[in-house]
Amino acid sequence: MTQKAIERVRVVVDQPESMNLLGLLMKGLLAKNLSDDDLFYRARAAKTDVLVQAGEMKVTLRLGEGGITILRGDAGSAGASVAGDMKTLLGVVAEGKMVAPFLSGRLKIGGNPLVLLRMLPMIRAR
Amino acid sequence: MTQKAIERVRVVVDQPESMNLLGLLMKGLLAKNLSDDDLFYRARAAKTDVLVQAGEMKVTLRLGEGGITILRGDAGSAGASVAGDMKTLLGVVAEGKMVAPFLSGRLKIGGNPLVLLRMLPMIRAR
Amino acid sequence: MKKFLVDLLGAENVRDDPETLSKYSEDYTEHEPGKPDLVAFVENAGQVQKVVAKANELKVPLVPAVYRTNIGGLCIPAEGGVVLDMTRMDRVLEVNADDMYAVIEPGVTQQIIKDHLAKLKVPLTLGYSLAPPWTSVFANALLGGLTNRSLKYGDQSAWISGLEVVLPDGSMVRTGSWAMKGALPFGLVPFPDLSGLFVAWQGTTGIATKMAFQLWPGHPLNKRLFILTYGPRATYEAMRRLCRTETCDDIGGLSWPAGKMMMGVKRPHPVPQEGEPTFFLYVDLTAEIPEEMAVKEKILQSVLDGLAGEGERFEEPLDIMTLLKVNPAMGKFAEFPTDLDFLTDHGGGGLTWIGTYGPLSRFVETAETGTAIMVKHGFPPMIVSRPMRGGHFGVLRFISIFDKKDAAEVAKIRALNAELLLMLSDRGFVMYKTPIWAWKELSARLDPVMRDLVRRVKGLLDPNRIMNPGRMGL
Amino acid sequence: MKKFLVDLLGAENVRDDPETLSKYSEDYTEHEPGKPDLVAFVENAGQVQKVVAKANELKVPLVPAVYRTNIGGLCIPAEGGVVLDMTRMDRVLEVNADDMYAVIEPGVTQQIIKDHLAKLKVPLTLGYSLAPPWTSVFANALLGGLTNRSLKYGDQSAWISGLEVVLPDGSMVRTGSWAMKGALPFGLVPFPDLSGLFVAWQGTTGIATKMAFQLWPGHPLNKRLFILTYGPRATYEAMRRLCRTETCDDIGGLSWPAGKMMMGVKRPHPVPQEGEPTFFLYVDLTAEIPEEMAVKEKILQSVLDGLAGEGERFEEPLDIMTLLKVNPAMGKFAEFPTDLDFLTDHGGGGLTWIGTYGPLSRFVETAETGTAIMVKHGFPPMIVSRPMRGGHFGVLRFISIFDKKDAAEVAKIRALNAELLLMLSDRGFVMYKTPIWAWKELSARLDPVMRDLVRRVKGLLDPNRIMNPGRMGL
Repeated sequence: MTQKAIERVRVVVDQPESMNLLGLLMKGLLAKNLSDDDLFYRARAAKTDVLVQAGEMKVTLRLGEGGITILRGDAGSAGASVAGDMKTLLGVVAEGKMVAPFLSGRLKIGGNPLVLLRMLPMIRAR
Repeated sequence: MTQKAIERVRVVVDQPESMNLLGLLMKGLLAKNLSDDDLFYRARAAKTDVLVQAGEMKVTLRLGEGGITILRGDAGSAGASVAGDMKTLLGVVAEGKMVAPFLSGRLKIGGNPLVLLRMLPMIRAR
Repeated sequence: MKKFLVDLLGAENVRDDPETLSKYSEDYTEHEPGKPDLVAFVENAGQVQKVVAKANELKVPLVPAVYRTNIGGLCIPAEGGVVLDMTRMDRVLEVNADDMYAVIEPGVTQQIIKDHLAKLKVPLTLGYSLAPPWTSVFANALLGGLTNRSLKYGDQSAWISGLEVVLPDGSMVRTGSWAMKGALPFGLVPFPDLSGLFVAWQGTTGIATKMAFQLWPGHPLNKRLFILTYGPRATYEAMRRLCRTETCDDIGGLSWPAGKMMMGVKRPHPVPQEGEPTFFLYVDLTAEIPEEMAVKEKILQSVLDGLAGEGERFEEPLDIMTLLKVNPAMGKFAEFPTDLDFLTDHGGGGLTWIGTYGPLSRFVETAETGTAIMVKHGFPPMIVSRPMRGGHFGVLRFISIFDKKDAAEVAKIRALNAELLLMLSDRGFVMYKTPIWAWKELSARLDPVMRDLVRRVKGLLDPNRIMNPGRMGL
Repeated sequence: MKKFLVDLLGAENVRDDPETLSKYSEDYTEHEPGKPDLVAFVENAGQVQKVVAKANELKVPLVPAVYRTNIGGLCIPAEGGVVLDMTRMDRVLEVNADDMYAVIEPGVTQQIIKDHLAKLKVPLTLGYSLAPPWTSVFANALLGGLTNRSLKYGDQSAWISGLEVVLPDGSMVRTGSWAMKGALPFGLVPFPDLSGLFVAWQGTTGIATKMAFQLWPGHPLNKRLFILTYGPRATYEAMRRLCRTETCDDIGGLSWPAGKMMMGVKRPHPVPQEGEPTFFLYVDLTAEIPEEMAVKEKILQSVLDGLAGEGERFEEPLDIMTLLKVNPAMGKFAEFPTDLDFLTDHGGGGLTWIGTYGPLSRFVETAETGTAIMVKHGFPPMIVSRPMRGGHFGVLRFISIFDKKDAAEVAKIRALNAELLLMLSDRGFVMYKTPIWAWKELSARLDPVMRDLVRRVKGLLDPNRIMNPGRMGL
């Protein structure tokens, strides 16, 4: 995470003391990834929030003007969602494994799949 | 080993304090097997001594009137011999595995094979 | 005493300026400060002997100290005197690669020995405590602390294979096989071994100046897995069953606040969020060949499957290297020793715990009760636990951070720790690295004949009561 | 004293007839006989306390004894007095299957505990010493002896997790976590532990009446392999490398006379026969699942292959079950504890050894030198050896049988053992279960400060010198 990136795109956890583990994991990932702020702007072009669910933990990623806010739970505003068990979701994130888990039903995708395709590079660990 | 067997067929180690490990192992085996004295008489019908070699250890089995004497080394009197490494030889003894080791060259047989076939039941653990 | 010390050590190594005395009068904990009269820096065992002999003559208390990270007020003088800082005695004197031991001085830290072994390229390793790199290996062993190889090899005092100790009269003794002329320090048997007179006594019987301790074979393959679990039973039942397989090198059980704090939350809400896993099991596996690693993972999975069949919930094992890719903060658990800045550098400056050893059969209920107590006092229930000595016992530790400058919070911490200690003692858990306030509680529960024997041994060794007086009721 | 004992224990439990006194005045070894004045049989710890208190009052020596199979004259009175026979205190008081320990009395033998665990059907086990089934587990642990699980878990004293001891003043103390009210005897940490005041002291500091000791997980799959080797380097280098893999449960190294004697040769010729293997390695492997066993065998084979590539010679590993089929005498090594009649029932009645602990790096040269010494004295060089505590040290033991009635042979044995002891001590090997004659040699090599400390501790605990006086120079 370069100094430059921090200035441009902020990743904020809403109420961090009450954030679940998924949100905190995502925070680290996003903060690292958004040193490349193109990833953020491409994702933001989808113009919607995204719901991420791992096991029973949910967070909503809200892409706003200056950055991303991570909200605990389902904020009811997401135009797309991705859900799976922890390992499957980390597979998506850490290794970009999306198609196979989706086809086998381990990964559940909701809403507009094109939105998710825009988001994926941003939540993909590198 | 029944009391009856002990009376009929004796297994004697010649100079036990200088006998090698192979001879002592054979002693235990033979003493156990010759509780069935038919095995002995059938073997004795071959009318010759047998040389057994495991690794570099050698013993000569001498089948006499009242039983078997185990002699250290090659007594020079054997009409048949069997040799191999320890594991192969124990395979013969413990599991009757003879043909495959022979064909693969791990078991070396000398002299009259018919003699060995007569001997085999006697040195086969059961 | 000061003149003697200055003559012996040089003026620059004898300090009584207010700043130094103040620094040495407290540690991370809520322990009452206690000022030394002097702080002296020694560099070798010969100096230690001379200082001890003089202190004995003048009846001046001596408090041995190294990095003072083994918290609990262990190095805070209870009755003034001289703090003997041995941090500079930091040499690895020997590594015997053939017989797998090292001889070290008190100031050898986890990082120093790790670097030293790496430099020598010997295929040997040790365990590391969950403490910063600058923690003294020596002190942790002497205090009966633990490491991430304590499951296999016992608490770190069990790795000591010989001690060199300066007795309170200034004489020097060697323990274990080392006491025998010409013998290597390979172990504490088969002699009458008196190492026990110096281990876990908190410096009240002598000052150890050298330690031989066992190193262990490293294996070419290593894996650290994290398993998110839901609840103490899933966690501790898995821990116990895994112990029985004897295939794991380490099994840690951490409650969710540990993870959240590692990921930057200063003070997580005391109650976990809906649906989130409440514990992490982390498991170290090592192997000589890939097939061995595969077998161990298979056995691990079958233990988890068995428990899942009984209704316990687990997420699938996650490789730490995967987690690390996702969130760099997980790197704090990727390799030991690790910098625990999230515990030590949180602004408030306070860090404390009640750490106990006890039977694994009582972990579930005790963790639940301890959690309730911490929540009641308004603290996130951070639990760190681990089986030791093959699972014959384990450590159960309740950790809190707090603001040292906030008197009300310090009072809350004291009340919390007192309640935790009582609860744990009632369940047969025994506190280690015991602060003075806690010793009073423990002492009341101690077999009176043992208590008396401890006092008599203390009297035999240290009749002038110069060695860290006031600790452990001595 | 006799009247007191008769009143307390009943006339039938106090003996001073010549036959009994004679029996208790010697053991298998060449140790000088020493007659007790009385032999008393006790049945519980309360009786022990009363006897000790009275003996302390009257200053009568007490020699605790159980089966007296831990030879070396350990139970032969050096200064008369009462032999306290605790053989009848043979109850397994508790087996805690959850926390893996047992609480036993001194008279519990290897067979008693084995049968007890089998009856309870708990999936736990212990190690067995290479000693007859009627050997006391308790005594072996107290004396720092070893077992066939000492590679993994250390000498048997390391398994002690708590002691109940009658002190010389008749008071009773508990050690380890057991000293804490309400705590299970799960271990010796984290307290100042004084178990070391009673372990390996040969009864000179107190009489232990109860012991909590650790049991270990049994595994469903077990295999014992014999590897015939040619020479000490092949044997001990394989042993060391196998230790480093941490895959073996036990590794024994026995020289050829052990095999020959087991197979019925009373006194093998001291020099091996042409071409015969001179050592046996025996290796215990255990596993949870068949794949684990296969992996362990593969690792074993690769260690042997590596050494074969360096020119060392081995026969392929043989399963003990195969050997057993071939020669029933091998059954003595198929399952422990085992009846060692070939050592004990050979007519001459004499059995002795010099057993030492020392570093594995010195095993090759030391075994060779010891062999030469035994051959020179005309005895077959029977060596029994084993790595312990993961290979941090090991046992190297030179065993002889002899005819106790043949004075010339007894003299030869004394000369042999004295020479072996010197040779071993010079190489840094330390004798365990030390007879009085050997202690003199060891004592001269002991750190004088430690020697003095041992004496001071003895003086503190036993000022009237009633506890097994004369042993270890005390």
